[in-house]
Amino acid sequence: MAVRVQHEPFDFGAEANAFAAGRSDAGAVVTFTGIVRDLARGDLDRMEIEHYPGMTERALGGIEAEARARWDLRDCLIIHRFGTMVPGDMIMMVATASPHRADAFQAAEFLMDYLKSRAPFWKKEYTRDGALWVDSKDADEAALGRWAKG
Amino acid sequence: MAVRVQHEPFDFGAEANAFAAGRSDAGAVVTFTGIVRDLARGDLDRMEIEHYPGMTERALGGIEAEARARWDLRDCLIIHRFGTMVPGDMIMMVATASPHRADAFQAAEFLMDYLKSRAPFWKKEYTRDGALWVDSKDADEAALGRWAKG
Amino acid sequence: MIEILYFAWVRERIGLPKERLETSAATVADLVEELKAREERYAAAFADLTALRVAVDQELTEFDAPLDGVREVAFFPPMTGG
Amino acid sequence: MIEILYFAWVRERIGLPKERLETSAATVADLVEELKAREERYAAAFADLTALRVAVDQELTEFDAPLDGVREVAFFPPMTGG
Repeated sequence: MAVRVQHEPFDFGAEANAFAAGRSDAGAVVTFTGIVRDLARGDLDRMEIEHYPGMTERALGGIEAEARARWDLRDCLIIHRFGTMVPGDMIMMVATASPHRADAFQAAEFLMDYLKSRAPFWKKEYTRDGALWVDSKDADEAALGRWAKG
Repeated sequence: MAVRVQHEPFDFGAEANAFAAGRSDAGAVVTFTGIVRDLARGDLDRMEIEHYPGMTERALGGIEAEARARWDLRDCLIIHRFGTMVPGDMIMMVATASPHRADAFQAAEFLMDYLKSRAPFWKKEYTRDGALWVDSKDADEAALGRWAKG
Repeated sequence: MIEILYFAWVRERIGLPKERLETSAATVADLVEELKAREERYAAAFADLTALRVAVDQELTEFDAPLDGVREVAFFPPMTGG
Repeated sequence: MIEILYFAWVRERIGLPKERLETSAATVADLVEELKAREERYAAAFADLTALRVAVDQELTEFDAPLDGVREVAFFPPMTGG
């Protein structure tokens, strides 16, 4: 179980391998990786991600604890970068390990939905024409609804 | 887009990195990895996976094509091993890349559900007490139902 | 001539992975009856068809599928990949 | 003394990342009114509260949250992580 908030790049493949290596207690490992996507018109120069030190770690830790309470997870990893990134750079990853593939998938989706709208990160996109803060999406907020407890 | 059916081990991390590297056309990459899980009583000596050469490649190719038709995927990878494996070994992986995280997740789950029950692989578990073919699970067959077209 | 393939415990029960057969069976079900009549090991393997799956020319199908023009028929238990 | 933090365009609009304030505001909403009354840049930043989120002592909360015993209040737009 680990949460890392960092400026430096991370090696997705190495993290994924270390997470899954020799895991004979959990047959299912799911990863999600978020990558800086270029804009539709292909002119994204860079993205800057600001965060709220202290609250970020608390929020991610809380989201991870909630996932572990809801699903049968043997391990869970969240890595999220802040700072300057260019198209193709990896922003973040989550990984889940469970004996059941449905649990591994659902927990990873839950982590992503909460992380998108409840972890204090803000993205700003820089193009030749200027800079714009990325708007939150109604769809991201709506995605949280499916995890509401009955 | 690739389907590989092979006897040799694969390097999950290297495959995941190669799949995700520099992908500025798709911000979301999901992977699933299946690992040989030990038995509850901890005495799995090895697992042997038999497959139907020819049909396996056809079935996986068909499942991959169906996923690409249903979701906005920029890339898709399926690797499945056959032969002898021990607890902790990686059996297979799928990876999906999409501009939308919901598409990447759903396509990966779809690939897994179909692969579990529609690709011609059979697992046999060897313990000190003997060998047993793994039974198919009703839950796996049921999981296919959610992808039925309306 | 049709090539018939067996996998997993069907292969073990019948005792061979494949064989070639001259048959006038019209459907997979007819072919199964023909095989069951041959020897006890076939009768044992095909005793419960609900526990079996069939592929014709490498496509999953049903036991009432016609065999006209078919080159390859495979019998096996439900699949357990992934 | 309460520490007030601003992030993203709220920080840019107000022109600073954080400040310390002696306040008798009872709730976050009262604090917002007090800030808006200070200067135009605050009024501009807090013009539409539906576009803002607030965290009190690093927990997301609502604008009617009490400030009693609180050490840190943060204002920012909806989050866009992941």
